[in-house]
Amino acid sequence: MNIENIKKQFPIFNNKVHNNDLVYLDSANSSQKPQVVVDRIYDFYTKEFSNVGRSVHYLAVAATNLYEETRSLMQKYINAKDPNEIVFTKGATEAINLVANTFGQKFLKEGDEIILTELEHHSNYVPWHYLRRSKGIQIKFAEINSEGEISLESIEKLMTSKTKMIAITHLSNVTGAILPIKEITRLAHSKNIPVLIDGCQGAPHLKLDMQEIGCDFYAISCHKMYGPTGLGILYAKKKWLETLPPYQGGGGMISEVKKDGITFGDLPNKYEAGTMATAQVIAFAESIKFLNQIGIENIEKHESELTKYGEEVLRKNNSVKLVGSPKNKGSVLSFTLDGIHAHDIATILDEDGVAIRAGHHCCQILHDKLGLSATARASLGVYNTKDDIDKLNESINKCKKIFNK
Amino acid sequence: MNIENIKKQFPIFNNKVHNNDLVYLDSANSSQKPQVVVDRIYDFYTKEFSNVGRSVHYLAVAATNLYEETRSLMQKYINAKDPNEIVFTKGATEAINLVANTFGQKFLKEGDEIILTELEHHSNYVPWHYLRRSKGIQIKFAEINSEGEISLESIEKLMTSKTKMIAITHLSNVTGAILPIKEITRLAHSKNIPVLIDGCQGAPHLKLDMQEIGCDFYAISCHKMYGPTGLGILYAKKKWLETLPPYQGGGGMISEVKKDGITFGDLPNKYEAGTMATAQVIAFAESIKFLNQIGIENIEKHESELTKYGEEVLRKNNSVKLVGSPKNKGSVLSFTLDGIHAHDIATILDEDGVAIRAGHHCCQILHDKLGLSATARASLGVYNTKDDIDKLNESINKCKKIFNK
Amino acid sequence: MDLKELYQEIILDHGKNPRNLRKTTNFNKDAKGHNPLCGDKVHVYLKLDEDKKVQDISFEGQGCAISMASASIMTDLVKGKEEHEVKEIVKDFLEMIKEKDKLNNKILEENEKTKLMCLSGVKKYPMRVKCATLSWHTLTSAIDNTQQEINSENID
Amino acid sequence: MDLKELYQEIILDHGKNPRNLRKTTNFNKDAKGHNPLCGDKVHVYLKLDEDKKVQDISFEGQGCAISMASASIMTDLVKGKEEHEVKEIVKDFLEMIKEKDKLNNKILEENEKTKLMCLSGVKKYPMRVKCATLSWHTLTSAIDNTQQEINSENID
Ligand SMILES: Cc1ncc(COP(=O)(O)O)c(C=O)c1O
Ligand SMILES: Cc1ncc(COP(=O)(O)O)c(C=O)c1O
Repeated sequence: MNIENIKKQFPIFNNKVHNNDLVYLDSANSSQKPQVVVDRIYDFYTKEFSNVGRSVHYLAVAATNLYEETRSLMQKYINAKDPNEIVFTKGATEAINLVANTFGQKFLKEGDEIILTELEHHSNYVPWHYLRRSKGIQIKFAEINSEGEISLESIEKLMTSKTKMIAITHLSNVTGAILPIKEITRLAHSKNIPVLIDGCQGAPHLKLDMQEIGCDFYAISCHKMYGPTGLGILYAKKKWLETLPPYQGGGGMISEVKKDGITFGDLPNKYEAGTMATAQVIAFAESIKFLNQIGIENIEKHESELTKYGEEVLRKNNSVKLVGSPKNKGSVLSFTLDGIHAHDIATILDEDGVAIRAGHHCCQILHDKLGLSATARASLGVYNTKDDIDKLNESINKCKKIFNK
Repeated sequence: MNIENIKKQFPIFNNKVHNNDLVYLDSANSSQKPQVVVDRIYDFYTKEFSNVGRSVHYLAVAATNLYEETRSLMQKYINAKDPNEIVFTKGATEAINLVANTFGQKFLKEGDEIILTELEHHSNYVPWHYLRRSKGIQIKFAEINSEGEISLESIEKLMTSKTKMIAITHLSNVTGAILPIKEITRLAHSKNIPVLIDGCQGAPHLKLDMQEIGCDFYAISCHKMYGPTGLGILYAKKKWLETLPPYQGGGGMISEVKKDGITFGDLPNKYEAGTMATAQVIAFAESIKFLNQIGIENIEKHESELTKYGEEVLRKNNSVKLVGSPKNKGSVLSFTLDGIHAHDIATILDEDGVAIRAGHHCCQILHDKLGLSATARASLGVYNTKDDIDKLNESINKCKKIFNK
Repeated sequence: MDLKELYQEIILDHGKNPRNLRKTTNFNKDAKGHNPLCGDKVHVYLKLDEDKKVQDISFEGQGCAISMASASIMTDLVKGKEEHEVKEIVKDFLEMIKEKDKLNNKILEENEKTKLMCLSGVKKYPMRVKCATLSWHTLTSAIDNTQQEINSENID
Repeated sequence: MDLKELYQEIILDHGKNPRNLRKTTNFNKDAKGHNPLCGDKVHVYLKLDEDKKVQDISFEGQGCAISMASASIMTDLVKGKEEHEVKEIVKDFLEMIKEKDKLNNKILEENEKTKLMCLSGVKKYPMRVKCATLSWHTLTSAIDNTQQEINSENID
């Protein structure tokens, strides 16, 4: 597959926005979907639909096999040891809630400490905050440096004998900083501290190898990975899924149910209570195949070139200030414009068909730290091109003109 | 819309199963999807896709409006007082977990009692069981009578001053019994006890009026309501959503986030953490419109006639034993066949394209009570016809022949 | 083009140099407003005299050009008005932004109304309406002394 | 037609009148198996003599024709065999059900193999394979004394 022509695989780009071509620079929020994924959903619903795992009729058997096929594909995609280490959730947010809740129930007590970073998305803070309220644990935030990066040292500094979990993002959705998650995991494990990676921004853009990273948990948003909405994935080492208590309770995750007690099913059912997002799981197989066909190395290369180009272009544009300048940077370009608020920028860009996001991007702690109430963010996907960056820049210039800058 | 031709709106019926027409009798498990719903998903992903609520660009604004439109449509469909009483969840199972977890956190303590019934699906038992373990509450089961019904009295008998919640199904997914939920709610409210209705089987088949029923919570599975998988709805009275703590934590549900504390957003965001099932919510609007176009009264009438016809046909077939004979019965026909196990029945029926479910249907307590390890279940949807029932009966006769009965 | 209507000269001017962006000394009423989606915040201070006339009004906060301009113009226009008049102006403004073509109140002068109508460009930008109305809802809250922070998620 | 292969006369016979459906007195090994999806349950009892030969084997449980017939045939065939032979038969059977065309063990007689091959009709019914293998996995568990209840969800 030629990466230059990838845009053609995404039907959304056949449409106009305010009579302009769509320049979609909001992929960190959610990515667009390739034709194969949408077709799969369509075909599944119109030709093959059934609930999985419960009935023995033809459609149910076929659906169950397809459902489990996605689990195996995902296992291979992230090089997990066992397919049962892949748990389907409603989203990355649920994945992190699942870990915080069950790990907290079983292993945390008053005074225990959790290390997060100042880069964390609210989804990797609020669930831990609940444990602060209910269990009296402490939350420590590793601080960013002046480039908007998190160093190994900033985390090491916070580790004590009371540290029970390190929960950090793989790739910041604001500064684009890629964290040294392998090194952090090594360090944490040397002190027997488990590590959760919020992989929402890592998974769509970087090559993943769970066994090499070695982390205990890795949370993924399928809708940011060219997949359907309403689906996430929790990767968790088998030992954890075996040890932790179940999360939600319902059909499909039990073994025996009596009036006075319940025994729970084994993996992977234990964590998949109730009817799952069947169609979405089955269609997500196409997202993985799509990524495999292009090759994640090619995606990394393409996006990294684009990011560099974007940094160059925006740096040259006076009055644009990039937020963070990490050495190891993923495909996010957050910026401010002197004297023009991010929301005004977003509205003006939108008129040209340039879709970006403005606000705190669910990272209020980081924005407080940076002294910014809002930033503008252009984030890239596999379908973006240099032309998109140029259009972004042109529209930024239009903002400046409107605001007489 | 002519109910006789409804099958034509469901593309799945253009396909063959084992070279036979599909006779789909597994709608209590999950319903098939009308063309309009599948088309909506397709169009949304290919022409309009964006995440909701977060960005100010054109696609995001449009998606957000569509998303909220479904909320309003659903509010009207079930006659809730306020659109913010509609919370989107991953499924009915999550909806019930949400209530049990947050209500339990805030209001339950050791010795408190919850009343369920012997008809409950595991999804309306396991979440309460968690509270038995964590909080030491008691769970009492209202007993079925010989018809497989739950009477007002069987619940009244269990009510004490310690009863803190009554959580019951609207329509049993095994016996088909429709519970007197309005009367139960009146009784419960007279003692200040809130009521949760598991409406998974009620919502697709019965006219709903939340203000008339008066219940505090009502849980719905959208995939059983001709909607997409991966989506459920919790209806909850506003006073509860305002009073109860949040459930999952993440982006979108907060107000202010600081390192030392968090304040939560208001309704409806408080209970919709992280990226929601955007496409599914938007497509579900078409399911509601589809139901509205036929008219729920017409659906009730059609299905009730079919159920009666099915009961007649199966009663005439000697060696078939219907499970339960409630006076007020929804579109479920569970049965056993003398000397033939439910799984064998399901396999043999499947060969003729007749899709039913065999097992305990996530109701082990009920099956224990009935002394049955498994039952066969034919469940109806709007697309079923008398012809489907006849084919079911023919295939049952084939079972008997194979087993020399 | 709609953008020109949204970002009129007067809006840009008030957005850049907001009037009354300070804290009234000896204020006797105040309220905070917050838009959790974009992080915009506003704090409105009111000083009513014995006759319930607005002796001074000011605001603190940060936000986009629309929200700053809106707060700035609002504070300018209600200064010197009586409390019940302020309420009427607020009501009229919110109705105009939501659905009506023009302002109907008999309190403001024509040139004042023209100024306020500059904010009507926001109607074409539904996601931005909250930027324009946050300070107005917050003013109501201050007058009514509800002590409840206005959260723009819940207003429409 | 596949159904005829699945429900052969011999399966129906064993399903209806399962052999060894009882509890061995003085058993020295046992294990339970359970299929949470359909509720099938089986409890296998073994009595091995000093030479580790199967002196008696029996089972209790309930399930579909396939699972009852499978347990019935299994208990019939392994009676009198030595423990290591039993293990080989189990392995061979499970491999056959999963992928192989025929049974390769040298322990069973040809007519015994033919009997066992009657269960191979299940191959065309993936959801029913577990019905046929539950008692076999449970037998392994009894021999190995793992004390762990076999949950058919986790076997394939
Ligand atoms: C009565 C009843 N309650 C709860 C559920 C669970 O619903 P879901 O699996 O969609 O979460 C179901 C369906 O499986 C049901 O039939
Ligand atoms: C870094 C990061 N973490 C967590 C999330 C939450 O993911 P979701 O909304 O899909 O649950 C997001 C995306 O919104 C994100 O960018």
